[in-house]
Amino acid sequence: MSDRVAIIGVGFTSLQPSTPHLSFKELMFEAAQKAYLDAGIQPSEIDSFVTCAEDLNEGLSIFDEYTPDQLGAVQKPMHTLTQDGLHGIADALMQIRSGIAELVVVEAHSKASNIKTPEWLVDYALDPVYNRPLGLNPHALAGLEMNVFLHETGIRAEHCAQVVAKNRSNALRNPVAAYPLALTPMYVESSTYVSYPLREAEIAERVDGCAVVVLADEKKALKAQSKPAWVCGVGFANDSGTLESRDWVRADYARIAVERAYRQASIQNPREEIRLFEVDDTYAYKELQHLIALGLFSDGAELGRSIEAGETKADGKMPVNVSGGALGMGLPLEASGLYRIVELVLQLRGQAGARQLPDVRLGLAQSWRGVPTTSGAVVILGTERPNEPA
Amino acid sequence: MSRRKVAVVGAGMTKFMRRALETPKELAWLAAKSALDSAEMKLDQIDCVVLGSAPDAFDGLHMKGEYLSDGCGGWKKPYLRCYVGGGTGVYAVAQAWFQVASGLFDTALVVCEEKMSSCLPHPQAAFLTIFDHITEQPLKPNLLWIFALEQTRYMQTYGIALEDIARVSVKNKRNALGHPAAQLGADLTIKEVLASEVMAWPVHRLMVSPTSDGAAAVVLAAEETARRICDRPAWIQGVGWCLDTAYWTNRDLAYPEYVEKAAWMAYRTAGIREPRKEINIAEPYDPFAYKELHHLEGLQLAPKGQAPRLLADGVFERNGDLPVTPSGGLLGVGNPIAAAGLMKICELFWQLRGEAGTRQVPGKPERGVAQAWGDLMQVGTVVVMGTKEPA
Amino acid sequence: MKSEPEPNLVRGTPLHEKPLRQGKTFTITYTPKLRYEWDMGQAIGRYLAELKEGRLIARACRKCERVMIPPRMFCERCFRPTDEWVYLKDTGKIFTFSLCYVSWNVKRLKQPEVPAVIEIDGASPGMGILHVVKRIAPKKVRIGMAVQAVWKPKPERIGSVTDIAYWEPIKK
Amino acid sequence: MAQLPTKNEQRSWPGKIPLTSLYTVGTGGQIFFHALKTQGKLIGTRCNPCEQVYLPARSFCERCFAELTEQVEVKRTGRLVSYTISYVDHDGARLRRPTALGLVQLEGATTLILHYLLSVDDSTEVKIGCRVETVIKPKAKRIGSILDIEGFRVVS
Repeated sequence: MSDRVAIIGVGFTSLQPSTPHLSFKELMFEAAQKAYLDAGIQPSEIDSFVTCAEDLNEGLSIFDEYTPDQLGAVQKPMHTLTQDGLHGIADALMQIRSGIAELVVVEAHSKASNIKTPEWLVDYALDPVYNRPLGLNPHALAGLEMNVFLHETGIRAEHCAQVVAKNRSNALRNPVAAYPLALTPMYVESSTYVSYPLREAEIAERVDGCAVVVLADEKKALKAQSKPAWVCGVGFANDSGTLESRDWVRADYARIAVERAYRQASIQNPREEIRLFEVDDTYAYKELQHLIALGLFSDGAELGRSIEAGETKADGKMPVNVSGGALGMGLPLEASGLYRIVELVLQLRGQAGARQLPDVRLGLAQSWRGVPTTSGAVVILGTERPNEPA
Repeated sequence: MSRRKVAVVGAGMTKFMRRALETPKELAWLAAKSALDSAEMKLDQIDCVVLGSAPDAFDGLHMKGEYLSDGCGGWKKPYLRCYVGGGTGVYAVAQAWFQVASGLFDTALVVCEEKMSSCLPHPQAAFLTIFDHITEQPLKPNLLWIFALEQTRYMQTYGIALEDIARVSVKNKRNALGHPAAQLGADLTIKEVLASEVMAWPVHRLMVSPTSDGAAAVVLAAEETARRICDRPAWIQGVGWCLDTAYWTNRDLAYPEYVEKAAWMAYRTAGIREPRKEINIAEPYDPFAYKELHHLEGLQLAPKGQAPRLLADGVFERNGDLPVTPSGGLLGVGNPIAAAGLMKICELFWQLRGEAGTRQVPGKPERGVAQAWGDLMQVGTVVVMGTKEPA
Repeated sequence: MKSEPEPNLVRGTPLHEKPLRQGKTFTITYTPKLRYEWDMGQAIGRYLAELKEGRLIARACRKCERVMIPPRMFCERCFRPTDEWVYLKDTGKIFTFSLCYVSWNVKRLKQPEVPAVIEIDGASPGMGILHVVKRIAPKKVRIGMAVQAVWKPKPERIGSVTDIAYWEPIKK
Repeated sequence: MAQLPTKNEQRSWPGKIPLTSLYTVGTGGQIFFHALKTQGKLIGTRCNPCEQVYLPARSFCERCFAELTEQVEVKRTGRLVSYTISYVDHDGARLRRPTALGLVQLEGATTLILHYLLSVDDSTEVKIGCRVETVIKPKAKRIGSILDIEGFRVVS
């Protein structure tokens, strides 16, 4: 039984627009082998496994059937969450703190390239009575949200374009990223509208990949071969599942999730205390909406000034998405959050190569599950064993 | 803070129906509201919400957990949807148990919902897509195949007669006659069960649970809260779950090892050494008649191959030595997949509190076990509940 | 505390087919367009390629000494890569079977299909695949019966499990 | 170790989810669509403690879980909360004529409603905050669907 929980190993494949040489099982096997090697453990030592997956992203019903073999989880406790990998981290933490497990593995992957009708699939997630009959391309929901977000906060389209330029440029220094590109905001502003005011270049492209994360209780973490990344805070929340009554300006799911995470991590002033932020940027404006929801900026005006001053760039005062984010790395569906965790762990360990930031002691990862959802999670990791358990 | 004791303090469910007027959200709300009412609690006293629901293909919604969130009470709350196929209904309680036991949350609302009637041409058709997409789906299998293949193996290995399996249908459908939510309660004879048409030999129609729409819900609370708000909490004494290989055609199907492992995980926590002596009431998963027997053996409540004999001897009747499926089970009450599993937890709650009305088993049961099963005959999920606080 | 739910407290509105047909109940019918092209990967890619050639192939793990079919690039027991490809015979034994009178979309069949798990000769004991048995009176099918693959003619084979048309009993 | 497939080998397996879905509109939906179809009215339900009027009518309040029985007729006019102009279809192809969509708060409702913005082809023709009016199809064409509403028209 342990109150403190740490990440002691990560394994991941590079992110690719397609991975035709590997089945999803083979992709998972690769990431799992790397994670167990990194953690210095055998799968027989693992008490419990969590996969984050959605049936119809896989094209298989009851997908959890196909999860145990390639992770070494046969005849072990294993379950699926139909949520982002960060929800999986929260789940693992709760298992360990309840005393039911000491070593838990969280897996999430994407074979997005195998989905031949991705927009039709998202369409199938819309309310069948009130929304789906309109026959709208689901990106239109992002267009609607972006428009009212810009209108209410005073954030401008140029700021969104700067997010794209920043994140894709950051990805140049991340070897796993699928969409690195040195580009200027001009490039984004000349891209075509998908759903006004949302432009094509502001939408993260789906990619394939798999990430596996090993979490351990305090006793095991202190004996681990790598420097543990302590879980200092977790939070997850939903707003309404109904479009008609959810909040369209504020990302309330992120605000509720982060409040819990900050409380657990005893963080009073996140901007000063947290060194790097890996924030959902499925659409460029989402990064900005999320930064406000995370309490890092009081309003759009302050955020706008900060962007103009370059503060969220890799060499700025508060780097956001040094990994390249979803715009630069690509969007590996449920694995999105775990790739952000991977980035935090590498940065905390000082293993982030060309994009290593100096003096990283605390980092935050945040996820959102895409349209039409209002589901998100937050995880805060640190190098120091927390005084108060998360 | 470390592990805390957790109890079920409220339970509720909808009718189980062939086709419901209500939307999936409304079904979830009806059950959740009923569970909250039974605990005399309001939604704002709930710290987190756990949804259990089986394939999205039934309700006809991609990411159906996200769609269902407001129906489950997840509005601006921590909300998760957990999933282990047919094992989900019982697993969801294990999920909520560790969420509360961890100290992160004081109360949890667990909701399981399924609206299978949304699926055309027939809900069973959705099951084609549970098979391996490349090595099995081209053969156009259906769900009956795997059940029948497993039942054949079970019968052959232990020399079990079909009459002994039909007896499960008779018992459970009769037990369901007293259940206000039941879809298929009936007073039948073994002969009538065997006279129903063969679906997939050795499986006859009356040995198969129906497809259903419905929802069930329970409220969990940490020890201090449970003692404060509830006069007779049903304590969760142990939880267990286990997932076997997906390569089901490589496995011995006669005995569910994954159920045994899940059961021992739960029994260890509950401090149970001799399950047959220490458990008063069982709600094993019975989507098909033979599965109840199979699972009783996996749960260590009958020796391998001996469950049929104990059933014939009357041990598992409502007034028997070990009442099994007094609710009426999936065969009698209905089978809206995840909701059916959670219905078994609801039944234990009512039975342990002496509130099961005409279904009440005699002798004031002190401890019960509920179990569900799923995937490609692969998942065992187990919850042990009792009137005594766990040590 | 309320006691066990009264019948009227267990809510829900069963809907019968008649009001549905009469249009008193509003409904929406929708057919999703959900298409996939699943990557076969190394193990299943080779498996299907060999089926096209009329051969069954398995993977072996040197550590647990199992020969596994369907093949996989990892051993789920040892959690290590499997080591080599092994050709198997196209004969085997019925491990379990059913006589199924219902199609996948729940249409009644006059003649039952005989789905079976077939333990393949040359693979480790208990290693079977799902397939169908034909050319035998359903009542005569037994566990342990020796069967042989009946392949589709070569030009009709596409690299699929259905390149084996069915399995039939081996005549003695 | 593994042999990579040769160039001519098939590497992917095509398939689909071969289903159709039949949805009921539910007890809340029955109220809304019945009024819309037979009377051309927009009916919501009120939750007094939460100060919410849900449109379309719902059977329960998502905030407090109360059963909602008080029906409220909502006005056809309202305010445009947001809009978008969608240029692509579900297959990613450019639409010949873009679709304008509006998120509208009708007077008397606290929730929003999503529908088409009629006669809008260009973002310059419309502003957030402008007044809109709900256009409902003639009775003969109404079937009890969200498409019984034609959309919203900007009121100048």
